[in-house]
Amino acid sequence: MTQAIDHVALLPAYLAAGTALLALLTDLAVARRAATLAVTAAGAATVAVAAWAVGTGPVRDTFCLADAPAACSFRADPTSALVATLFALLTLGVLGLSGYAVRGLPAGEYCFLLAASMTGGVVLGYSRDLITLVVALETLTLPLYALVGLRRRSVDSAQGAVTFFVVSVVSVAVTLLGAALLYAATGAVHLRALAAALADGVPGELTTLASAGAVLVLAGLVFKVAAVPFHAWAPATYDGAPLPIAAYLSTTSKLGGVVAVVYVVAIGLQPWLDVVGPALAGFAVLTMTVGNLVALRQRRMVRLLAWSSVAQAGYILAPLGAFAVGTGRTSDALALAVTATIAYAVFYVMIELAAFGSVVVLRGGAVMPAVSLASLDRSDVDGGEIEQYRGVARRSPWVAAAFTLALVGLAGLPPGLAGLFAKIVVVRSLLGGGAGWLAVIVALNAVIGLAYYLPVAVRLYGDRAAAEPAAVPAERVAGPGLRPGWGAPLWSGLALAATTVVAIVVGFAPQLVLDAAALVAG
Amino acid sequence: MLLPAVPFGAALAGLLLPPLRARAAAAVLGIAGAAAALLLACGLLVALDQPSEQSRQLVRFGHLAVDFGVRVDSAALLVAVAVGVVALAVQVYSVSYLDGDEGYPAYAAQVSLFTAAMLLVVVAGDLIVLLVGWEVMGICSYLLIAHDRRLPEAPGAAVKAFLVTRVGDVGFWLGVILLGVHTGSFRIADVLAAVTGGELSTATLTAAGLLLLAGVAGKSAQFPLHTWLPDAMAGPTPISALIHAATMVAAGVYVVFRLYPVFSYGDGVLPVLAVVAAVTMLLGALAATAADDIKRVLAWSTVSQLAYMVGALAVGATAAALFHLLTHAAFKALLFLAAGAVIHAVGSNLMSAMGGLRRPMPVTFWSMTIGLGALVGVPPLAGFWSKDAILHSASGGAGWAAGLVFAAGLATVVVTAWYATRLWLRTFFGLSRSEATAHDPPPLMAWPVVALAVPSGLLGFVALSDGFVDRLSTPVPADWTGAAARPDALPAQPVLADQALVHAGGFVLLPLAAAAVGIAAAWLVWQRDPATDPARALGRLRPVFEREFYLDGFQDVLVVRPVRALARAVRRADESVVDGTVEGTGRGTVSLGGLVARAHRAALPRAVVAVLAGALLAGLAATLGAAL
Amino acid sequence: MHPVVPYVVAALLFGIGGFGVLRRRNAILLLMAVELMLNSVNLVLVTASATVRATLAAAGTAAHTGQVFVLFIIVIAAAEVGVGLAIVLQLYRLRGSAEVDTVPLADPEPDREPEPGPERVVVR
Amino acid sequence: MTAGQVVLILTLAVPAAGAVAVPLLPDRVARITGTGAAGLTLLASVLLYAGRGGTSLEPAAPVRPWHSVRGDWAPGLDLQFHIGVDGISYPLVVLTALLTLLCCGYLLGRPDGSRMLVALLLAAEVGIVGTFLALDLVLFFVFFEVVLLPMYAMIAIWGGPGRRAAARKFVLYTLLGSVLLLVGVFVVVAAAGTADIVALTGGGQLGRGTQLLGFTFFALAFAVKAPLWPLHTWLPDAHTEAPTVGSVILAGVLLKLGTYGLIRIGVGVTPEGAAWAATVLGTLAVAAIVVGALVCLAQTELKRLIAYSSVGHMGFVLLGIATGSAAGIQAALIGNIAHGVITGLLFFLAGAIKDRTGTGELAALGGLRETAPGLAGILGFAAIASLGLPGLAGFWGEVFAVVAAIQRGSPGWTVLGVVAAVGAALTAGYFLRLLRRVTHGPPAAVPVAPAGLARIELVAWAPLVGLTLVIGLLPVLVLGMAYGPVEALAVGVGG
Amino acid sequence: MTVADVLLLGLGAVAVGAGLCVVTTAHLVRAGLYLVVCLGALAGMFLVLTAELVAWVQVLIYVGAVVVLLLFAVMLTRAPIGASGDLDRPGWPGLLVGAGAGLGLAALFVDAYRWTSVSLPDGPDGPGSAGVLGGELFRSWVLPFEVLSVLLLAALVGAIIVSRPDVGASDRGAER
Repeated sequence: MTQAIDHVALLPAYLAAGTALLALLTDLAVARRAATLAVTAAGAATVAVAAWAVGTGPVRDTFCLADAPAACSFRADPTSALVATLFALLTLGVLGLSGYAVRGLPAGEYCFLLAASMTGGVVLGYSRDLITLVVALETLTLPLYALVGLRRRSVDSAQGAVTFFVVSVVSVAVTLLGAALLYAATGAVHLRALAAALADGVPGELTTLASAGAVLVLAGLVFKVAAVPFHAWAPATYDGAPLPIAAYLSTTSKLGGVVAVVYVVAIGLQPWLDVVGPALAGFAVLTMTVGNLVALRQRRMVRLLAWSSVAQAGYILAPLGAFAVGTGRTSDALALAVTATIAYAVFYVMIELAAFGSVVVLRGGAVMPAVSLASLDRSDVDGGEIEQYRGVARRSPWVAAAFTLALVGLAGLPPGLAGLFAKIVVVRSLLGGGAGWLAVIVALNAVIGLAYYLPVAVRLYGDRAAAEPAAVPAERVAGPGLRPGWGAPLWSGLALAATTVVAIVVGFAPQLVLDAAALVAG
Repeated sequence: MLLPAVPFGAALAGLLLPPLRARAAAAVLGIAGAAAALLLACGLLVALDQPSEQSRQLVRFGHLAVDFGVRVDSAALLVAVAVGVVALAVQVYSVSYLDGDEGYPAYAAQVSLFTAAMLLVVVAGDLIVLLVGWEVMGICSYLLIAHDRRLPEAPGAAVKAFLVTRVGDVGFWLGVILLGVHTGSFRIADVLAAVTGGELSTATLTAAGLLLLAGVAGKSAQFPLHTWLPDAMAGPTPISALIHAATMVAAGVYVVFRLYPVFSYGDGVLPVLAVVAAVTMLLGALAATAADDIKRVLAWSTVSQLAYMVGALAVGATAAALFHLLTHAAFKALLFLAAGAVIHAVGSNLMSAMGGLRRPMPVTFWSMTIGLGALVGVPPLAGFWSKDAILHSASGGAGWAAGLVFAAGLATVVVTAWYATRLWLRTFFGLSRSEATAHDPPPLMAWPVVALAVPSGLLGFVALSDGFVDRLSTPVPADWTGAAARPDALPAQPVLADQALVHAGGFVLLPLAAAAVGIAAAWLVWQRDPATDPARALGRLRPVFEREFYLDGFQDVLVVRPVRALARAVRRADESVVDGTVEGTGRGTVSLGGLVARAHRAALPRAVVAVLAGALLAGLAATLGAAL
Repeated sequence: MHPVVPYVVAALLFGIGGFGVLRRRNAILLLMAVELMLNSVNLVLVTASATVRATLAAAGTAAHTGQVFVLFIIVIAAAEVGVGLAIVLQLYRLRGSAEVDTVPLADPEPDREPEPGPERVVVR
Repeated sequence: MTAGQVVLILTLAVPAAGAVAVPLLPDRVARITGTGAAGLTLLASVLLYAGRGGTSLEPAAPVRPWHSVRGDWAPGLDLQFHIGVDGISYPLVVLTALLTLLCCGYLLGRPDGSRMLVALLLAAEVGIVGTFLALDLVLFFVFFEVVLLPMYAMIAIWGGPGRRAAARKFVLYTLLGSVLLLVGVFVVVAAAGTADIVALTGGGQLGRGTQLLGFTFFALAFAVKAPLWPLHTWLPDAHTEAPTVGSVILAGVLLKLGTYGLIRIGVGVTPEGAAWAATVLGTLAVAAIVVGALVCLAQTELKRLIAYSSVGHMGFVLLGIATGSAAGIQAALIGNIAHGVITGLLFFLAGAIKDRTGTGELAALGGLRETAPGLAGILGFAAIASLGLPGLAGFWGEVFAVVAAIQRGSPGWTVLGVVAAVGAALTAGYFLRLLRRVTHGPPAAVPVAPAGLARIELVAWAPLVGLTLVIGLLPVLVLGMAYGPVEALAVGVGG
Repeated sequence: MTVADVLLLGLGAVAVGAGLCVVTTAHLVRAGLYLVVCLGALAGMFLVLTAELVAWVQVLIYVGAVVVLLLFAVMLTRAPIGASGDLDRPGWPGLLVGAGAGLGLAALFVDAYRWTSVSLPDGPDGPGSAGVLGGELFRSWVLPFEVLSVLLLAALVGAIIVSRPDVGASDRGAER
């Protein structure tokens, strides 16, 4: 019988893929960098609206198994809508930030790859079975291999790409092995069917197989979030990649990892959480501590942000780990933990985008003193040393203010209310779930976190030591052929402003995020 | 209620309002305040027949209330009058004594503040208010001692004075709190009722008594805490007269007088009092014999006279003690003011620079003679009556304590006579050793001296009138009922009843003889060689007395230096240990971060190893976990 | 047929693949080792799809899922090898050598001392 | 919305608006608007007293706020915007408003005062007043954290030579404290289900175990904030390096957050915990008094000495709280206000001396009486008030803390009381040593630039001097309104 | 031990041997050839396990395209034809983890399946035939299939712009 495909549910996925193709076509037809950017951005916006619209509608399921209708591989419920909208908005944000970088890169292909990655993300949001999950994750990650290596004249970028590629491939192999073992033990690939199979007991001898499979799947997925044993790739890749791509990596691809982990743990392996729990809790604690400790010693800006995002991943995993390790494993405790994770992820993603946005705008504009004249090509600008950011506030106070707000938000202190409420959500869920010790560890890590966020923020307002060369005047850097064009500063500034405003609004009304995240229990 | 308020208002006005800082205005304000207080006290003394009490609640801490209470009775008023008189005299005297000093306005205000505080202590109805007055007096004495800018050792003396009294005050605080806590209220009437009513255990009473005693010893410069008084002479002389002769030092005696049941009910407190009194009497007198500075001689004599009063209290002769307090206030203030005049004229404190002032300064000479006479106890003068009353009650008292006080008293009479004559002779007789032309002090300074000479002369006769005795009796709280309930605990009680202050008969001769012996001895020694200091007769003992039995040195070594060393040690410990741990944790975390960062400074394969090893370990853990 | 045989073969292949990945210095050989690991996963899946159809009655229609999964994995692996080789060649072009263990993870120079000297902060 | 509620909201809204507006305006105008905002806040806080009858929500409730505003902010986080003022928090709010107004005024008169500093002052004021008014545990935590960064910026940007390290230590230490508070708050909220202080006071819903655990976290957090002895090492550095205005706010009001928190939440929400930890807290408080006094004796720098004196004074306040009796808590309350006023004045003076002579070292100073008589006079007054002279504000807090300790009756507590009294004597010791070094004695070589007192300085200090005297003579002003709530709290702890 | 078992064992042995050679050989090109042998053996095992379509796809894509690609890469990086010594890093970490993983998994499987035997499925036109799989694929797995197309396109575009630095970067000239 022909499968009744619910095309309305698939609309966002279609639109996303359409945007990708459109990007290529416009680049072919119009061949103007700004036009391609604009089209892709419009596409991303439409996807966001569509996903949100579909989300408000009734829950739609397609591609369901014949015999077990509950186990469908594509489910458009409010959670998926939230995730898909987030992916679209983040891609929109990153596109905005690419104003500077795209001048040195092939705009058409750049936009296409970003749109393809967005498609992977959107499909990931809706996927409810292992195969679609893995495929979507791959579609999300593969374009990033190319994008990371896009700064074709710098060795760092090539090295970053290779690191990212090799570690990612190995992790995918581990995930697939885990999925294979689970399939071998339970014969189910759909998450809900898997949960049912696990719930009514796997035949005696296959239990060890299933548990090994579960943990291996988790290990592979947790690689995406850059949890500690699998985090070594993150700093090198972020530093090597062009700035907007580093932003994309630390926000969107991390969100993808979180969503995947949440779906697999919350829906798929729910009956077996006592097996998976200790591993998750261990990952969370290790990630937090190592992330924060190493970040203390970083000299380069993007590497510091990379290590801080590793630490933040620890905070994101903490509620899930606490729930699994904690005592009361009732369903509402699970809802509490999942809501906390998603809420923290949403807060984190926004603040991180604002942080990277500020770095992009600061590095892009002629504010930095040590922008080497040789590489006139704006795309080659990397995160640079933290020392180069000294005294930036005098030249561009608003951007420096946004950056400070973002840093303080990441540290979780009041002016950055979003960060503060994120910390409160995590501690509340930890103590609600009975894992008091984990709450104390999160608390101590927050203190270490501030120890490295604050010096950076203060250096923005530090005064320029006389010895350093004065800032290269803006017009000389632009050079004849490289007119900044109306696109670059306007787009990036707009994107940064939008993200900061959203961060502030959410800061004052955290309940919006909490309501959206609360729907995830489904 | 008004009594302490008036000088307090004057003090505040003088201290704060800048327009009034002009000299004349300040002087007028000071004198007016003192005079008003005196008039009020006299008025009340005359009008009042039975003790009146009013109080208004100030604040309530939990169920312990503190109320601003005033309790006025005859004894209090008498002391108030004395304070008023001396304060007025000092205010007038210092107008001319400090005519060159630009700090005068502040000085005058501080004196009025001091008078207010003293009056507050005298009429206080509540222990906490008493404590307030007590401490404000301490601070005023600190401010006034340090008043003289030119004198280098003045600030040090002021700090020493305040700190030593403050150590005593700690005991006073604790005593007051102990009493307040156990009786449930700070009102003196309630406390006394509770004490006599037997609600407090004797142990608490003894503890409270001893603690209060510490405070009194501090304030009235008794044995362990007396070292500050001689140094306090660094302050201007009128201040020494007011604070360190008449009022503040007497306050301690007055407080014991006021809270007498507490001391008498606590067993073992009175004997301690007696011992302290005896020791201080002798100590003060002997140290005075060797002192060369005229003001230090008077200071040591104050210490020993106070010991007399404390001794009287120890043997239960409260009325005699109070009577001696009044007379002592009068003649000691007189002596100080006169000494001030002499110093003013000669320009130096040391007796070795004086001599032969009899003719150039007749007024000062005669007033000084009356004062010294009263101090020694020459019959017609006030000192004789009060000292005789104390010695009589001491001799009549039961127990070894009274005997000790009597013996010490007699010995001190001899020594007092000796140093008084020595001072008298060295200052006014023999050839003048000072080059300055001595002359009588200006009228403004002379009148107060003369004014004070009158009471030190005639006060003795007042004691003869019978009405005087019952006024001095211990303030019988109106609701003091349960006296009969504890007959055995009231040894001192019967003595109080027939407090005949004046009694003729053989007994009077003994102290007179002792005085005569003292005077004769001093005269003989001086006669042989008028130029040198009779103190040389003491021979080897002289340096010992001069250095005041090295007590000051002991105090410095035993208390001051160890505290300072402890402070340095604690500071070093606090900064290195406590701060060290905090800084240490900070540095530790950063270096740990460095360690972990170095572990990451490797090539790509280490990352892949981490991934695979991590997966392997997780898998193993899970399988082993599931298998178990 | 006894499923344990192909399973053990797959396990050994995975082990060898892992060993190859960690031992080889040249990036391309490393990719070959990764291919080995992916193929071993394919083998597990195919064997599982065979055994699952027989033993677990419940997964009736899902019997072929294993093989569908294998198809997808093969396609993904192919795509990844394509991009992977492009990246390795770029590294080769820029660095002259495709050696994996010369790719640094952290920035080489020593980490900064915690706090540079106090400097005056100027804020209008 | 009764008038009371409007005024209540204004006390928070006006400084917030000021903090936002001031950086945007040109320099001079900005500072004037800032001072205006601070003045308005003071007016609003004073007006709170009117209509005290107020809406007593639940007559039986131990905490009866005079006015209270309640609104939902983030139910997902148990966070309600529930603020209200009552007898315990009212004096502290007025003190904060007054000190901020004086600081803004002080900056107005000075040439180097910058508008950013005024903005930060107003921001800190929002945090502090918010904490005092918060009647919801999570809201208390949020405002508790709002204070952190403005103070850091104040010290780090306008501070003395070693300000960077001092500011960093201050912010990290205090953040550790406030993060422990967060954990404590959610230990209680998770157990009780609600975060509303009015409902939670008295510890009704909480089991003994939760109360003990909760109190341990609260005690640690607040011990860091009101420096209890072992956790105090951030205070001297922060005070020495902070600008004059910063140290006034830091000493005057920031320390009170800790003690107020201990009273309102430590004793209020988890009374059994407070009773259980009373002796430990008492011993540490007395240790703080003695160590504070001893270290001051050996101190060589003026502001550091005043900082350590704060450690000593807060020791008395914490001793009062530790006793848990009504008398003790009232002694703590008046001790708080007195310390705020007197140490605020002391820091103003220390700042003035440092501006004039350029150094804080006691060895270099001397003979201030000759060179700047006015300044020396006020410094003498402040030092005497601070050493606890009866008749001035400092006395009541100290004596009745000792009374409360002795009232507990057990020999241990009596020993604590006695040691505290000895500590008070030591306090007198180091303050007089300070006076002898700074004011008395021959004038030192260091030139004292403007000898006389500037008009602005007089205006800034007069209220503080007046308040010290008035509170000293009429303590009922501060304690009158606190009898009811304190009795309720004490009953909880069985005091 | 049925015929299938014997075949599986034989092909398994070949695959494992070839795998080992791939990993240990010092000759770059020879490693590629061993890989071909290993994948071919695997394809054979798939056939035995009645997964016919998968076997052909394996042969077609892996052996045909992927290995050829790898050999091209070897050629492009001008690797020496003969033996080259420096191909391997210190072996012990690899040995440890590889052996651990391999033996661990093997133990896991042995423990899970012991020596149970399973009858190979023999549906009407072969269980793993193209028809059945195609039906299955296009019934419930259409979405991943479509997403794969995007993935492949992205891989193509990515590979092109990464490997050719001149494409798209020529902005120094006129605004492209």
